[in-house]
Amino acid sequence: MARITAGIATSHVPAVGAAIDMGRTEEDYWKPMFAGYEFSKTWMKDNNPDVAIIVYNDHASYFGMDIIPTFAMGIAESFAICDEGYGPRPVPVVQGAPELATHLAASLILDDFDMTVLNVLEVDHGLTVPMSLMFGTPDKWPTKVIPLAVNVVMYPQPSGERCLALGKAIRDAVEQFDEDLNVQVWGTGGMSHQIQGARAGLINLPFDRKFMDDLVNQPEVLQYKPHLEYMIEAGSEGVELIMWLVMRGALGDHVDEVYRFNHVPASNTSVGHLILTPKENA
Amino acid sequence: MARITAGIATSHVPAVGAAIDMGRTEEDYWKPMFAGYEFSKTWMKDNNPDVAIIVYNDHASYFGMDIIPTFAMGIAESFAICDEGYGPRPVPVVQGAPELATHLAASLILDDFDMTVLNVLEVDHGLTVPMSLMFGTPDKWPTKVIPLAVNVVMYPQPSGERCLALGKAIRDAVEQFDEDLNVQVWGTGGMSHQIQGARAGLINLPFDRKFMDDLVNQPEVLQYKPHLEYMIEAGSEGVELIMWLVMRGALGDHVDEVYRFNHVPASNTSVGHLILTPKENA
Amino acid sequence: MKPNFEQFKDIPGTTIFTIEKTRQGYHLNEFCMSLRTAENRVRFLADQRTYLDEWAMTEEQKQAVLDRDFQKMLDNGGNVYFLAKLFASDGLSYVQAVSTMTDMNVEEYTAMMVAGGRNIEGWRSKKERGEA
Amino acid sequence: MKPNFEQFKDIPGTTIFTIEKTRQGYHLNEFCMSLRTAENRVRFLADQRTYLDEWAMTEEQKQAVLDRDFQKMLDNGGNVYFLAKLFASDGLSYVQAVSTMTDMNVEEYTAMMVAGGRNIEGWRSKKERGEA
Ligand SMILES: [Fe+3]
Ligand SMILES: [Fe+3]
Repeated sequence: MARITAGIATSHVPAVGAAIDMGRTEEDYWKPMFAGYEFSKTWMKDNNPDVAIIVYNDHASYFGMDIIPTFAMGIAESFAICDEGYGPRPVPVVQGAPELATHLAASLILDDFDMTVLNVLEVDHGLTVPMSLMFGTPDKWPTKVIPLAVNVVMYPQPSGERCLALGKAIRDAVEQFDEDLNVQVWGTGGMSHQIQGARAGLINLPFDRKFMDDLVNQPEVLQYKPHLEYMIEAGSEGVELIMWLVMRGALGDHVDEVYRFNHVPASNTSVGHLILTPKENA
Repeated sequence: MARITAGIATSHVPAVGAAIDMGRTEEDYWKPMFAGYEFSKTWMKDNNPDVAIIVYNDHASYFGMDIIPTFAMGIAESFAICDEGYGPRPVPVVQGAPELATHLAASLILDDFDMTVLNVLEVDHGLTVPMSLMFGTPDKWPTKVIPLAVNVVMYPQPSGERCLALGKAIRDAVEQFDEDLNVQVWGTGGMSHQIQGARAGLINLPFDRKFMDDLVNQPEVLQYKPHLEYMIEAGSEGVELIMWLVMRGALGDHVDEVYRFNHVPASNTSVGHLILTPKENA
Repeated sequence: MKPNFEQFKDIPGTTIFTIEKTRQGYHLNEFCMSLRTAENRVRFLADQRTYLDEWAMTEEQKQAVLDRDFQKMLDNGGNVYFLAKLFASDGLSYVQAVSTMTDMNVEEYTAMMVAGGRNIEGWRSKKERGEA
Repeated sequence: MKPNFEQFKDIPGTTIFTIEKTRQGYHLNEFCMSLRTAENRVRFLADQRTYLDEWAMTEEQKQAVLDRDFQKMLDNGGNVYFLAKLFASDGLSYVQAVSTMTDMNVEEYTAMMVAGGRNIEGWRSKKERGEA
């Protein structure tokens, strides 16, 4: 049977993608941030999953105004890279995992998650920047991907409870898949940032650190944090952190913290990163 | 406050729309079927709602293969008529109810229904044929409409429990809307029919009648009927009946049966129709 | 809950359109969707082969379209609501197209429907019918 | 649960993009989405007014685009992820564009970020700031 072997959390700042694509990772501004992912790239080489379920949000790159799904899952063979206005990032096409994805989407609908099923999807920096951070710049991505797009841009976003519950349902569904696969779940976005209005540039490192602590140790408390609190304390775009709850829900009650990294700033954003593994026999 | 004053259930056979559009309603084949809706047209004149929430399914007319939402709600000002291959039906454009619709979609997401929000939607026979049956052929539809599209075409469809629960949440949300509006909920599709394969033409009138009885009197039992049972007993397309459960959930525990009509056939389909009102003080 | 794609296989003369079939039938169904505009219907009917070759369909899917073999289209991932755009382009009604998938001609099929439709007795299970 | 569109109004210098704003900002944001292709970016930059007149935007929305007044675009239903397609067309980074909505220039804004970002103290509530 398939099993979830790890959860990854990471910010998905577009400027980080641009820094990689333009070869600026050694510049003074960027070097400390990329240094924080060196451990992770090595760890990933030793723990490369067959499939990564990447929970992310589209930033008006594929979905526009016409149709706004709360939860959408990509079940296609592959996913092209969006042009977000700068031309598409020069990264490999993302390979899908149609068999696990159809099983997963179907399982979730049967568990009363009202999924939107995508036979076509182009993915933006929300999904590709985490891949670049964890895999570097290979010619071909070393893992297959199931994109899970969450609406975090438009209020109302799905509740914290709903996101944690979705993660738990993903865990159950993966364990019911007959093929023997090593599956990771990635939660992307955050941490504190605000990229609009007179309050732009807001960073709240104490909030970010407490969020990481709670995510590791007591996610059941975190699920009741009102979205208004994220918006006030972590900036209007900080509400992206609810996507980390989906990842956490997929890991079971107790986890080991393999790695943690924090850095301010990347562009307008506080960068946070965790590698978690489900605790054995828990 | 807004309130739900009635529920309408009716089949939405495309040939019925064609018969209306081509002026064939007086032909021997069609006359008895249309006669069954005479009561309803008169009743609607006396009970015209400000807004009808029409639960229907798209038949590969607007949504294709690319994106398949489980539950999608149209919040636009108006909805154009699909070309389903014969040219668009010559009926008026459907007027939306953006204020109630945004309130409703937002409420449902806050209640952990993972809605897809539609700022653009074209509607097909699933929505327009019920309107023609209830309103005849006016120059302008006499009510505003909130389309609620349910995936019933692709397995897995949402469960019966989920559909009934969605109806209940719609009821709660409508009652929390501040404007004083008369709102109906329509459940469309069904009854028994199969339009593909060697078993095409299947009709099961005893099933249809029992379904109507249960829908009126004990919907809480009906919600556990497996979709497989609909497919076997009511034909592969009979599973559309789960949309009637959404309507029923929106009416509260007890209802009065104002009207019932049954007719076989319309094209490949068993036609069923109910008008229900919430029981006072129940 | 684990999806059960096998549960439908005992229903006689019936193809249930599953999420798995959206992968198999993707290009066939998208071709059908393209016939929702009058321009495309005209262009398709004027030169069917050329139009079909614009789609990444299998040869079997294309041949089934050319033959208007709706059962074969179902077998290859088609769904009847998509296929409806094809038979609508031909000016056929649902009854005319649907009846071709049965062992009746359209007159016999229509007569069956007027007489109350296909009786479910004997049509619940392949096993029951000795087909499985 | 009744949606609460008022709850965000006390956050200073912040516009929360709600489902209601998807109605108000529809055409403005769709215009921005159109800039996801190089052809459209070239065409827009060559003659901005003509390109904008192809969209059913309000005059205020069009003028805000011409002025690159991102705050005014937000006030008129714009969302920053849509607006990003506009400032990307101009070759601006997020920091360059975002800083224009603050009372700092880009150097000051960048310096603030490098120093740890905008401190939340004093930025939690309009009431607290005496703005409401
Ligand atoms: Fe993001
Ligand atoms: Fe239907």
